[in-house]
Amino acid sequence: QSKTLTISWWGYNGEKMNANIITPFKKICGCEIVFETGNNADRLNKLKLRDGKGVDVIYLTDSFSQLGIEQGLFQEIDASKIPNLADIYELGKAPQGKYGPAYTIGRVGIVYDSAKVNPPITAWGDLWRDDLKSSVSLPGITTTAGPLVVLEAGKHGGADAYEDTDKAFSEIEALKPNVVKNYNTGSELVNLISTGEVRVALAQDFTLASMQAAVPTMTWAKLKDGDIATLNTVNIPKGSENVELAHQFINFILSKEVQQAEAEQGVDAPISTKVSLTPDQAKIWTYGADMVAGLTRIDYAKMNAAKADWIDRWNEVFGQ
Amino acid sequence: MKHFARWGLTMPATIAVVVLLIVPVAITIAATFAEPKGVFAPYVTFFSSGFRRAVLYRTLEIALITTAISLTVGFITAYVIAQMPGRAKSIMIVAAVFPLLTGVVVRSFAWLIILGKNGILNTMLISTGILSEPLSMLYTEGSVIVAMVYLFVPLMILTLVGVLEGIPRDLIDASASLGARPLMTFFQVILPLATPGLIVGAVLVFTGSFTSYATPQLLGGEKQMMMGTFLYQRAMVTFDWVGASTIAAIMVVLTLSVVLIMSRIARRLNPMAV
Amino acid sequence: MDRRVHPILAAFAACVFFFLLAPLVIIIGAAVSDTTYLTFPPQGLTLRWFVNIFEIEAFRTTAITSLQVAFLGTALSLLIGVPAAYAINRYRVELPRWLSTIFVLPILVPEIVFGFSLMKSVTIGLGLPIFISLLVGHALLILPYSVRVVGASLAAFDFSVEEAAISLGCPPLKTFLTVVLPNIRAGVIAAFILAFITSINDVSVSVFLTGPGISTLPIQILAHMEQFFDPTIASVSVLLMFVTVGVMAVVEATLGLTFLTK
Amino acid sequence: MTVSLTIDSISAHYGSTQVLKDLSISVMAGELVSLLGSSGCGKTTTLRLVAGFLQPSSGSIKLGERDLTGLPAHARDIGLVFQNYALFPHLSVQDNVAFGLRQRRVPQQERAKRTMAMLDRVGLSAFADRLPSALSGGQKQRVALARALVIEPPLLMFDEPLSNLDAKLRIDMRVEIRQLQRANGTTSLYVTHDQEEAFSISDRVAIMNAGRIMQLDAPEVLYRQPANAFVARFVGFENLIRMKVAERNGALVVAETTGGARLQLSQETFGPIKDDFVLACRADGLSVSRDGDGIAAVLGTRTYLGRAYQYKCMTSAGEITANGALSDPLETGASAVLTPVAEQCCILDPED
Amino acid sequence: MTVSLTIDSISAHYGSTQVLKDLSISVMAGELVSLLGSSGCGKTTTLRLVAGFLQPSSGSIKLGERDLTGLPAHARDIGLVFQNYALFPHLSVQDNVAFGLRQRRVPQQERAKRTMAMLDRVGLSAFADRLPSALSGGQKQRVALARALVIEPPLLMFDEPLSNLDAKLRIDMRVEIRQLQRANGTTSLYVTHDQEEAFSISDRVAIMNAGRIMQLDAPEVLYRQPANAFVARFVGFENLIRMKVAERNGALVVAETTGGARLQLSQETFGPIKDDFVLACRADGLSVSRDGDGIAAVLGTRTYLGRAYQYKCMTSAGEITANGALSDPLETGASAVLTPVAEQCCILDPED
Ligand SMILES: Nc1ncnc2c1ncn2[C@@H]1O[C@H](COP(=O)(O)OP(=O)(O)OP(=O)(O)O)[C@@H](O)[C@H]1O
Ligand SMILES: Nc1ncnc2c1ncn2[C@@H]1O[C@H](COP(=O)(O)OP(=O)(O)OP(=O)(O)O)[C@@H](O)[C@H]1O
Ligand SMILES: NCCCCNCCCN
Ligand SMILES: [Mg+2]
Ligand SMILES: [Mg+2]
Repeated sequence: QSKTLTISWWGYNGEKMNANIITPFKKICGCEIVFETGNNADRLNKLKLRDGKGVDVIYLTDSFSQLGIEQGLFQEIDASKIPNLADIYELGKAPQGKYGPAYTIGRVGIVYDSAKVNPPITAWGDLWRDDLKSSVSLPGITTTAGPLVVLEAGKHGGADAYEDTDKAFSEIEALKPNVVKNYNTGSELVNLISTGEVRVALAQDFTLASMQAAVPTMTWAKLKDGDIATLNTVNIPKGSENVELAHQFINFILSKEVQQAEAEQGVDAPISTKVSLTPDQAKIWTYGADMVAGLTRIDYAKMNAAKADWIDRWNEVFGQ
Repeated sequence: MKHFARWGLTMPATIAVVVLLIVPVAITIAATFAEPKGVFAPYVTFFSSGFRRAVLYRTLEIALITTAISLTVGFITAYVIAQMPGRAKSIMIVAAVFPLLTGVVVRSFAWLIILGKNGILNTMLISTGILSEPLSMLYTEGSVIVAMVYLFVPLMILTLVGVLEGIPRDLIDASASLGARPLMTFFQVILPLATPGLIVGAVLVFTGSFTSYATPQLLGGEKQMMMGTFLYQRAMVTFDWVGASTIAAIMVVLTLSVVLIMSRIARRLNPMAV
Repeated sequence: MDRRVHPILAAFAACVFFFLLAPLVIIIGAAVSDTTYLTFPPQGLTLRWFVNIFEIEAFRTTAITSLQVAFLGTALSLLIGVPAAYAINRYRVELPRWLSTIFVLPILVPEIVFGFSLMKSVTIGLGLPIFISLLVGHALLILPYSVRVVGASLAAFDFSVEEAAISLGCPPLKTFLTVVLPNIRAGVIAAFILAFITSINDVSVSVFLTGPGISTLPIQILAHMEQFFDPTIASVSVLLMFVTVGVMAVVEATLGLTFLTK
Repeated sequence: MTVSLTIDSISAHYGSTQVLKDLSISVMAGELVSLLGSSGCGKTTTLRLVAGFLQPSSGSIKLGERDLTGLPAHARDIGLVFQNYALFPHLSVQDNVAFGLRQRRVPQQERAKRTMAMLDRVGLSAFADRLPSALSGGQKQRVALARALVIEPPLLMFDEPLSNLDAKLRIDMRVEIRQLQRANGTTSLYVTHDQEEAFSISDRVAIMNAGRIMQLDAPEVLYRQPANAFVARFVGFENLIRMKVAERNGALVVAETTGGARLQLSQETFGPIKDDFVLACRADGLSVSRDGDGIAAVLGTRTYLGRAYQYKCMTSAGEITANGALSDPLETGASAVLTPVAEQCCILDPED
Repeated sequence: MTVSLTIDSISAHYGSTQVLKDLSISVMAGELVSLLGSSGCGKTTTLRLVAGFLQPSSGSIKLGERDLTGLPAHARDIGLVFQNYALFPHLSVQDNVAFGLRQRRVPQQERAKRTMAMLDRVGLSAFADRLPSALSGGQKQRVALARALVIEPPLLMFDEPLSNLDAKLRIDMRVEIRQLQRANGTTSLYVTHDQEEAFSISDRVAIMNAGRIMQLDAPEVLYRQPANAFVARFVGFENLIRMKVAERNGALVVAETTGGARLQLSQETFGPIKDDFVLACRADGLSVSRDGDGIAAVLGTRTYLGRAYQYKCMTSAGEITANGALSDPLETGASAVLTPVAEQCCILDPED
């Protein structure tokens, strides 16, 4: 009886995942592969209800994988079983302690319609500009990028959002007139952009292509204070019954071959330093040592601790 | 034998609800009374927040308005459909079902196109000179209600057509022959006789709109936050199931009360209504 | 009740239908737009978003699961719900009033909490297989339609007709099937449609009841939308409408459309 | 406010089947006219047309000077007792009866008074708070009656309003209806299948057949001198005997049945007799005696009627039904002689 | 398969109101018994108990040797004609009638044959394919009748099955019912409010009042010798005159009303007469003459009955209803004398 590896992930782009990862990996491991699909929250909640059982590998964005770690749902990784770790950017190797590595990298920044926003946006603080009244969409506080707004608001007010939360939220209050509506999903953002409801958004880079398809003048702002890094991680839940296989799988997806294929086909930005892309292939990704070096890193442990309070305050600011 | 019929027929469904719903949900909600800070601590916390109370009132308000509008609009439409000859009637019923087949995301996109700043309605109003500036129709309580009514009117229609068809023609004739003008016949005969359907529709719409979260989030935004969204945040984002269960318990008590009040009103209109 | 309708009412109903159907034009337009995002009016015409549904394997498998769950779940809920609705109306005097109230609970408890509790107590607690708990969860979620919508039709049913059948030697179950059911057909069909659609659209409860290897179409659609913002979602809606029209055409050809009403 | 009702050559259809054909009836102000006719002949349909629930395909209906055609049902101010009662199931007996008064904005107090008074008349005061579903058939029917009577409209129509009542109650109700109708001068159209009821309650009776009026006359006239064989049969002339005059002897006429039996009839009692005629006799109109002049018969089954015995009699003119006295029962198989009794017989023209 | 029906002291309640009180009826095998009683007295309730739609609170019901109590309704094999018809709205006339045969798995061909034959009997062959909603009241009633008759069960129950039919059809149907019932030896319980119908169709008649049986006897017995005042009134003794014997003269008795009017009665025709008694007379039982021996009266309103005139008469013993001959009409206000006719009168014990 062959083993079955159960993978929990989002579930989009199944065809490419099959071709690039699943089929070749099955050949290597001689095992069956089964998926559990859904968004971060759904899958992590279910994993918690199952007390960390039922899944061998779980894909999450970094804020949720941090949550999983805090809930004690994952086991530590045996780095020795993942030789390909050596080839990935430093920030992805052990982003949340001894738990799972990142397998792709992205960034949060500002996009704007260069045809309508003048002068161009060049810093986080530009979001507060008077000429952007009723032009902006922020990510909802419950999304990956939402809490980053709080951090940037703190910075804009000259404070640390963790230390002086009041300051950060008074800055958000000040930002409110510029906000048309906050979005909760990528598709919602794209709709807001394509219908002209908003011209400026704080967004993750993977939405850029779609926004540009709708409004070709959408531009990724070159922020002098830098974009923020987001990582998607892979972890092994503590109840995994195929720990060996899980390590083997993680090692496989970090391999140059997989990373190269995924990047070329527009699935995920590479975290492997071995991948090389043409400028055209690279333009939609967070790619290259320079760009990676310029990214700000988030302490998700700290952020998750503050999040419940932030959500309440955020609700009160935007809900009145 | 008779007793078996009475209770036996309801038994499978009753057991299903008790075992699969009441007990599991009671267990979940029971956790809210086991907080270290005190038996009712989570509830005290909830109600001491002005913002939370505001969300609760808003939710109640939106659900009640949605129910009232859906009830009226759905009833009148169902009434007209019920008078149609058989074929036209069926086609209209099927047409009414279509809105239910659309996913929440595309549906909200459609309303974005209609109600948006650059939307069809604004464009029309401006080009006809009625407006000089686009109106902000989206992200208001109104847009949430419109979108929910859109979803619940078909449900009302579907529930009511059958009930209205079941009203014997003779009773309407009898009413007319006693001098009741159509409007009076409507209020004194058709309406009471339709209450079994109306109450079902009202309950479905009220509970549906009271617990909804995707539609208010997409068309109302955070300004129109409702209890469902609130609950969703607690449960799915912060993993605070106690907080979420507290909200759920409050919602259940409230909706149940409203449902019971509705049933009471229905029985006053028609003592035969269950 | 074939009668002339007051013109004001007719005009009102026409407006309601405009209100209900106009947004569909936008959705249909968006579904055939040759763009990678939703837009209206459509820019260019394409059917590739429809083709997409059939080409992506995850859509196919989850659609099958969704259809199975919706059909079986609706059948299950009618199977236990209709007898309850019948008893509540038939023995109106003898049965307590609260009995009908407990059958609204499944839609009254917020879905997430329902799904969460069900997963905790039933799927995990009782160790039910995923498909079974998904099915059971859906059947329960849509039970209110089976009980209450069918019940509304039964409220107008003249039970002396049932006694007539019984006095002619027809056993109770057969009486129900051959005499009661045909006369409450409109209610049962309405309940079926509402239940089926609720099941096939459900996300919140399914989120908890799906698991490794088993997912439903709405969840798969949301997954797709994590990464793609293209009109596939619109074409799924349109496809569902076409399927409905197709089903109606079959009903018309076999039973006649008037079958749907009284 | 006493007005006449004029139904002028109306036709009516359900879908494509014609139910009424050029039907005309006029009811004078304050008059009560009964419609009597076999099941399915169109009585209910006629009332529905007048009430406005159905539109005639041609013809007109007038109440006094007012043309009802085109007037909506609720504006016609016509009381109607429905054949199937059509009680409002959601309203108590009292509220059912008060319904029409409420529409007329009769003040609450007077409404309650009139409602209770009417319930009293129909013997249902004790049932005021019941729902119709908890009533017996006859009780329901009386509620339907009370509901129409209490509004005291200028035109009342009754569709077999007493069919589910026992004999005594039927007579009581009949008297109540007639009293109210007279007192208020209410023009009334009354459908019944009970001939005695029709004859005792009506000023005039219309005999209907297959959507047409066969005869519209005062009860006595109908009863004694039906205009045709249909009406004759309907009013109880069970035996229609085809005859030919064989001899004339001044006022006396000797006529022969097709079977050859001879009868002597006087034109003084029967009126003028043509050569070819039909002798119509009720069962009571042929006395059954052991011997004498008349049509020879052999007696068949005997039925006890309460006030008499009824015999099926085999004669040369076919089967004849005749009644014999209680005091002198005859046995099946016995021979007897049937002699016409003038008051219970009449002379008709033959129809072909 | 001819069986008897024994209803043994059953009581029945709707909620907390008692409707039947210790009611017993036994119907012999092949017998037809009618229930006659005022509106709301519990006739339909009795049938519903026998049919099994209602459970008695006490007492038992037996069909032959079989105890019906506890047997589910569908297994009782009893045909019932519902007072409100209860036709299947979704089935054609034909399918309504064939329904019971289908339950009995009668093969398609025979089913169609029997159904059409029965429709023929009730005169509805032409309506076989109609839905009930497109029928007149009387047509519906005949479908209900046909539906129960066609299954030829051992026990048939009829709840006012002919109430909506015209006189002629009513008699035709009555004859059909009786023929079928006799031919099949069907034990039958028949509810009607039409006394003539009850008397002519039944082997025995039960008079019911307020949930009790007042008398159960053959029609002739009931008609001539009612057991008590209630039954007397019910079977048409409209006048109950309280009397005391003043003189006895062998078989002859002179009795006096409370008002002092005197009458001579023979015990040979009236049977034994006690000192205190009630003279019960039908309207036909008091002959109205201009003069002679009897109770002096002043005539009130006159009603035409068809076969006679009916007078309300003012006498010293109260208001009395009496019939007078058509040949000699008397005017309102005239004085007259009322003389009892033995066959239409009877002697009752007084009740207090
Ligand atoms: N469902 C019920 N609930 C309460 N009381 C009822 C119910 N049905 C009938 N009754 C009462 O029981 C009594 C007997 O009713 P039943 O129907 O047996 O009368 P019935 O003799 O058939 O009268 P009718 O000749 O008017 O049809 C009536 O007084 C009636 O009001
Ligand atoms: N809705 C209908 N559709 C078609 N035909 C109908 C409809 N209603 C009645 N009819 C037919 O019209 C004719 C007249 O019906 P109507 O009800 O007027 O009869 P009626 O004289 O009242 O008879 P009854 O004494 O039996 O009540 C009947 O033959 C009946 O079958
Ligand atoms: N809401 C978070 C969705 C995460 C989707 N994954 C993004 C991967 C980028 N290639
Ligand atoms: Mg009729
Ligand atoms: Mg009855």
